[in-house]
Amino acid sequence: MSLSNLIKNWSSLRVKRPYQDQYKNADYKWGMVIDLDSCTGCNACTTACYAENNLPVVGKESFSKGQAMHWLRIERYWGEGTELAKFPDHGAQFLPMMCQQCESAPCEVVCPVGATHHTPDGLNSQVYNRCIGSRYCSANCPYKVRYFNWWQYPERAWPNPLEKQLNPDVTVRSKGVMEKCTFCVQRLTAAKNQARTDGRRVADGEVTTACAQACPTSAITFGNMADSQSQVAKIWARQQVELASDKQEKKDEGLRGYRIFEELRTYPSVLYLERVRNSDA
Amino acid sequence: MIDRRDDSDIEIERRFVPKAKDINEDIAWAQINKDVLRSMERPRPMYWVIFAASLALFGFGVFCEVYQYQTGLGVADLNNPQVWGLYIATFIFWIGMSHSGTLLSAILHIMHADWRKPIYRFAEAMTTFSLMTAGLFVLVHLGRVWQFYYVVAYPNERWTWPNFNSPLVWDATAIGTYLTSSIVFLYFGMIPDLAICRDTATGFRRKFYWFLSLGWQGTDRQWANFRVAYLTIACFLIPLAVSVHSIVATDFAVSQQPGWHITSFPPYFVAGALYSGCAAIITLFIILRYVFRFEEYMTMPILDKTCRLTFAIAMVWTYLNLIEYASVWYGSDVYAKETLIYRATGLYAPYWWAMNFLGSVVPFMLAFKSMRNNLTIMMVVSLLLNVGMWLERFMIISPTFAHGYYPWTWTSGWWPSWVQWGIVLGSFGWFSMLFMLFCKIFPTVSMYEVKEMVYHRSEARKARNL
Amino acid sequence: MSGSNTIDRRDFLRVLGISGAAATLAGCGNTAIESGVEKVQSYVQPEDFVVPGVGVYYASTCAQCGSGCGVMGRVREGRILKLEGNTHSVISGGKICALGQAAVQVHYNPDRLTTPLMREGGELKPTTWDKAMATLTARLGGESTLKGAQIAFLTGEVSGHQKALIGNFLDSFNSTHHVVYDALSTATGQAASKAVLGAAQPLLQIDKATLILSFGNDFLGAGVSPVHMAAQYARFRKAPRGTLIQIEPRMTLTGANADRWYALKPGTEGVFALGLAHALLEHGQFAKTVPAPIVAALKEYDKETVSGITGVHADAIPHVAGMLMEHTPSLVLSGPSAEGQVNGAQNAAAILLLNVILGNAGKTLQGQASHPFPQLIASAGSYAALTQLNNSMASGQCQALLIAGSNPIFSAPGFLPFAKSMEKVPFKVALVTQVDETAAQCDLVLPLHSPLEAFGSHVSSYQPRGVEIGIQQPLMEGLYPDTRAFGDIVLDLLRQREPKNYKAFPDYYAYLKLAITKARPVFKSKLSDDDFWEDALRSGVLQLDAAPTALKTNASVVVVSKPEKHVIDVRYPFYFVPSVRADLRDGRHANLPWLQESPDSLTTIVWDSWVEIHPSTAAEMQIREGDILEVQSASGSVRAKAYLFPGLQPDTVSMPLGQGHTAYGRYANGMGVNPFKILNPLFDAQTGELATHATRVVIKKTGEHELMVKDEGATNLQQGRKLVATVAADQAELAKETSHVVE
Amino acid sequence: MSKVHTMALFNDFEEAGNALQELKDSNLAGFRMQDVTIKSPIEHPELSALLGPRPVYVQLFTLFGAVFGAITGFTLIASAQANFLLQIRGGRPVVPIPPNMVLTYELFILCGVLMTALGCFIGWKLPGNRSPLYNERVSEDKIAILVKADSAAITAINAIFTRHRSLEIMGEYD
Repeated sequence: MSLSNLIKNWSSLRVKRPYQDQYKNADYKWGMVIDLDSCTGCNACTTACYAENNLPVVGKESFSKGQAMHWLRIERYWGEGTELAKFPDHGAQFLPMMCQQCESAPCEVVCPVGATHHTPDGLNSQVYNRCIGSRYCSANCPYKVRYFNWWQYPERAWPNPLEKQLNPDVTVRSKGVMEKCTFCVQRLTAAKNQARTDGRRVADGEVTTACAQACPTSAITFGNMADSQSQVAKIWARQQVELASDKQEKKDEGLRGYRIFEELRTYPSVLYLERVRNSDA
Repeated sequence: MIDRRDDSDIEIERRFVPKAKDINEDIAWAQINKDVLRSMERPRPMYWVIFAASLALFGFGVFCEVYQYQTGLGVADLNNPQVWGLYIATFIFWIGMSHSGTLLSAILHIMHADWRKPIYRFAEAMTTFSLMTAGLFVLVHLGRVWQFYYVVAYPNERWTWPNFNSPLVWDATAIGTYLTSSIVFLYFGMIPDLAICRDTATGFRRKFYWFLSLGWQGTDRQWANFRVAYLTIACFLIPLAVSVHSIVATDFAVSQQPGWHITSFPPYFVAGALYSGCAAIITLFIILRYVFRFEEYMTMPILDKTCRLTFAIAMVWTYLNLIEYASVWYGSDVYAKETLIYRATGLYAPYWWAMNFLGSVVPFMLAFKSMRNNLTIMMVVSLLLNVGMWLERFMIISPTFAHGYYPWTWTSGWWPSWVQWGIVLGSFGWFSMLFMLFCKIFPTVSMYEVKEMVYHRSEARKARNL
Repeated sequence: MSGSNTIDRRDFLRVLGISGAAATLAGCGNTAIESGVEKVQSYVQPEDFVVPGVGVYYASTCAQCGSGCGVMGRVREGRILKLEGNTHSVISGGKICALGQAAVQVHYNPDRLTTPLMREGGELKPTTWDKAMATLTARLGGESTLKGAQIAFLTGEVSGHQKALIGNFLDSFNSTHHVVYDALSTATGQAASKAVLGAAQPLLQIDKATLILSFGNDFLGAGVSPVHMAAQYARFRKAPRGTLIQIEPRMTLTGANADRWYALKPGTEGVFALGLAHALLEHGQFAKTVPAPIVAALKEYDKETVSGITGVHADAIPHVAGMLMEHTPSLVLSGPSAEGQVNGAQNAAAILLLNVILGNAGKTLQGQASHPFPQLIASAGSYAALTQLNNSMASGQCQALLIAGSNPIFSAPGFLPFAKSMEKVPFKVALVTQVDETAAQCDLVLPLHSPLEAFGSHVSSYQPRGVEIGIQQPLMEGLYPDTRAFGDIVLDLLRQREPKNYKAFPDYYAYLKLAITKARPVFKSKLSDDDFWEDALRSGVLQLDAAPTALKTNASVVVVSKPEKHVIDVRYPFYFVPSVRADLRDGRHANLPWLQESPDSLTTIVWDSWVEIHPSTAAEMQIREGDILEVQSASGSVRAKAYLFPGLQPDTVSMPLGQGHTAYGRYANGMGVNPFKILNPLFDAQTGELATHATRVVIKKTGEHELMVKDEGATNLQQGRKLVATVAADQAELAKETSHVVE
Repeated sequence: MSKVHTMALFNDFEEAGNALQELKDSNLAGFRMQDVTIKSPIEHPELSALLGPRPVYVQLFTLFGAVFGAITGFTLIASAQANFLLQIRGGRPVVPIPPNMVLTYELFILCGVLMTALGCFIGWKLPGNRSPLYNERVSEDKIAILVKADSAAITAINAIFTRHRSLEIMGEYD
């Protein structure tokens, strides 16, 4: 009976997340690292994302109205401040931006129907068939990485036989639902199921996201942060970035790791490594 | 005390009522019934013309919605980050509109301010209908309207519930409660008048009113229970009304966006709501006074009081508006400050300045008696005030989307499509349609309370004369 | 029918093919099923390796560009769903670029040609293969009397056994006219490289360099083998982190990743390079590296003169020279913007001379390993070849023209009357997967298998390590019954020309298999022929370890003329720099929706063409973004929206190539304009190659304005947010970081 | 002895008041003050005061409704949250206090209002408090006094009414 459940587990129901070592005993906590010094802005990852996740091509008109559906977009900035220099002497600044899978996600709180919520393995999931399209999540997302199906794309985005390319592991979203980067959850699920049947945990490098797999410079690293030996876990540790902290006290100098909008206390699961430039050049 | 005056001439032309004259204590009660019931008689052609117009407007709105439903929200030219556009802005506008009616009526009722009596009926009707209009926008803005019931907490085998953390769910609950209570309040206040209608009506209408008046005969027992119940509901309604718009404010205040994440939003919203509501009351007051020849009941002194009240509220709103700017300006939230500056200087600057002018400067017209006495000016002013209030809502929504945290998604230009405008206009059609129907089916002036009013006043006068 | 293995494979593909229809219901919103277009069928005894719901990977080779990356195709229920990099391939290193990803859209393109077309009464009409082949054999079959120059085969960059087959086919006419045209040809650079470094296509050891000085070489974007280069670049950026200096008139993707980017006037790269050479040679240790006359001639290249000509600040020359001296080994590269000039070869030579001076040859520059099958290596395309073809057509000499993988009517410059000359050819055949502008002018258009449906082999002209032959195998059953493999068609003709040599090969598969297995000894494989073949298919590559060869540098070929300023033609005040997008290239990929919608890396514009103009210039001319400009050269004019682009030499305007198709399917048609058409007839003095970057233009405002369709929002700056943080190299402890680059 | 009704119409409250006063003082046999009902177009507390105490119980309903609404509101919401499968959202506790307070508050008011209305209806003895005699002029401006008494007393009562200038006397005569 629900009431007894409420009373029995009251204390556990009152826990706030994220907290220190939240995933210490968990099997999985998916995380990512993006090295902005390696990223060349070549768009391989974005195209891979289109291919893997059945992203619709919206066409010129819709794109011009700002209705693009790229879960993963590469932003190009010409400077940190508000003034444009005459020449970009140190090149452009590329930023692959996708859902940051926040541990304390602003979108999750406001969804009226709980279509977006946090999974035990630390993903910010989006349940398409629960979504009613209030777009409150997008309104409250500081990164603006949630994309809404403004049109009935299944009817217009894949003229025959393009639909044959669609990935059967990923649903094609109908009009009126919100969608976003899922860390290629279909791949994760498959790998987890495989591992479960073998009675083990998913090994590091066994599964990765489409973007990370494609990236010609391997700027993107993906993996299981609950496994301290995994590539991502090592990098996070090396960069001394604490998942559950909103102010990173770093012991060492010269570390490049940072999270975007840390001060908003969204606790993103994506770690960016600062872009490096030779100032003498 | 009741002198039989020959009132054969009232049917033909309006009696002259001097401007300053308040309601006449010696007016025959039968006369009150006659005058009010007359407003419910067979409408004049002009009524049908206006009704047809609003019906057409509503029809167009429905067409736009159907088109949007079929094609997807893309036709509204919404985008990322401009995800809400006019829909939510107009939603807040209507919610705000709904506030004065019931809230003022309740407050004044508790305070025994008898000048409320001739005007509260239509004000409460206004509340109810603007709530029903606001409700439409909640549905209209959904991507999948056909799944709207997911927001309702109903038991199901999957153990899925709405997300009670979401201000939208609070909204749904609050608005539901408010609508129900408002309707109960409106209906209760009407029962004695419905009895009057029953007693005068014939045929089908008689049956109709007979049913609605719940066997009211004005017995002492009925009056006693009625008084207590009505007062209690009034007491409930005051905090409720306040909570409703505070909750609408939390839709924004609870979210994290710059320009929304502001502590003073709830009172700010409530003030804005009362403000637009009062303005709307003035508008309808003037219209009804003219159309139904209610000069004797909706007297200038009452309008005067309403105007002064509106002015006071306008100043409260202005104050809250300014401290919102101030707190952002002196606060350490650089993003919020950025957004504020953007509002004043960016793409939306004209609307923003217009909003501030209409909201804070125009109401000073209400400060002058000469202005307050001029119905035409008051009509224009009240309409302007509501334009300003609509702009306020628009200025809350769009600029924050256009200039939020994330520079990459700053929009350089965004304008709603005709579909959005169509649905917004449609909502006005829908509202006036409902209101016009109400005026013909129910008494827009509370007859029994006007009687109470004149009775008590004449008693008081007698007491003075002794 | 063919050998036993084939039957297996074909059977297996057929099985998949049937299921292909059934499987489409899984993903695509069920429309096709509901509408009854496709039937759901159950597997009838599926092959044991075809598990419904499980994706299987098959190795193949990417044919999107000439790099020959090994790829893995994910096949599920008989449909190829996605391509990934093939870890066996040293070229791709298990990675893949946007172009490669989009290969599936070549395959599934809704505008693909599904039946042969024949010209009847002036227009192309669908016809049957029998009719088509009958016509073809009538003209080019056994009875054909065409000789030598009367027949020509025009292709894009083609390699492997397809190339060999084309050669054999032309041999049967005693013709040598295999015309390879590449609109983005690097022939000039290769010539210079051959002269100075002794190798047309030397190996670039980017990861070994500590400093890269690139004159407009876009090795990360539209260069040769970008995926491989990107992997090298990643290692180059790891500790000890190398420094990249880019000098070019218009910022390329590589330039966007440079530590330091210099804008200079187009065509003056050579001058700048010689300026550097001069600065270096003032230091004794380099004195011996170049002949005395050159050293003497360089005297005039003092920094002021150079600065005056190139428009780069005078201090830049000693600074860069200093960097070059500090960091060894370094690597100096020349690129299209330097080579596509009237003095292109000279520029390139001057740039490469720096490598000689700095002694990079043998360190960061090496010769490619000698290839056992040189005839399979892709031959470099050139513009000269196209002009020759054009002349022979115009003179009426050319009687039959076959075209595959090339679209000159779109990509040839406007002043070259290619279309008109083509009309003079009585018999023109195009072999295409989708009709393009050139095919639309042909008399016979044959629908080809997509690269994902056909067998083939690829040998890139750039072999990063040892020797790699990429094997291309079908990843699924042909989508359309009426399409055929390129190889099969050519083979059919050859069988008619030389029955005795070719009757042994029922189809291209058999031909390829035999060809590969015959090469087994070279790869020192102990396997049986069949196993060797299956193994090649499984891994997708044939590899041979071979050491890089030494380079024989020769500085004396560098011509050092007197430095002189450009003469400015007042009527055409702006330099015109056509930019090459890594995804659209010369426009052959403009029919792929993913690439059309993937924002251009530097401008984030989609689905369109644009004119890049420097903000300062735009301010002078009062041009705002979205203003429609007319860009007019002596040879023509195009209109496009203005885009304010800071990565540009202020006297320069730039337009991207690849857009402006008129007959290339729904996704390409009407998108943007084609800047190829306004290039001036200017040629490199030494090689006679088209000087693509030498055109000068005038900008006219039309007064019209349109919204720019781009991903970028109202600002292109970070506005004080910490989005992309940048740290100085000496502040970052890269050495302590765990490198995770695929080796 | 059978009880019958009689009802008199009065012009204003004074006359009606006097009539009532007299009825009260005249302790007629077969007539009780409880059986008197006033029907008036507006409420007139002083007049009804003459009828003696007639308590109203609406507030009790209100109280019950409010309390019920608050308690069930919170319990239902909290237990629903506790059993929702997709629990964790934005790192907030599964059962967060502030949102639940808001919702509890709304339900507290809703139930309060509805119960008040219900209470009032019960107070009116709905459905079917059909009083035998009614005059439509009551809803206009007249005050009516309805009396139920032994038929013997009726004449006396009517006499009182007429003495106080009642406009009209209606009654059921057997």
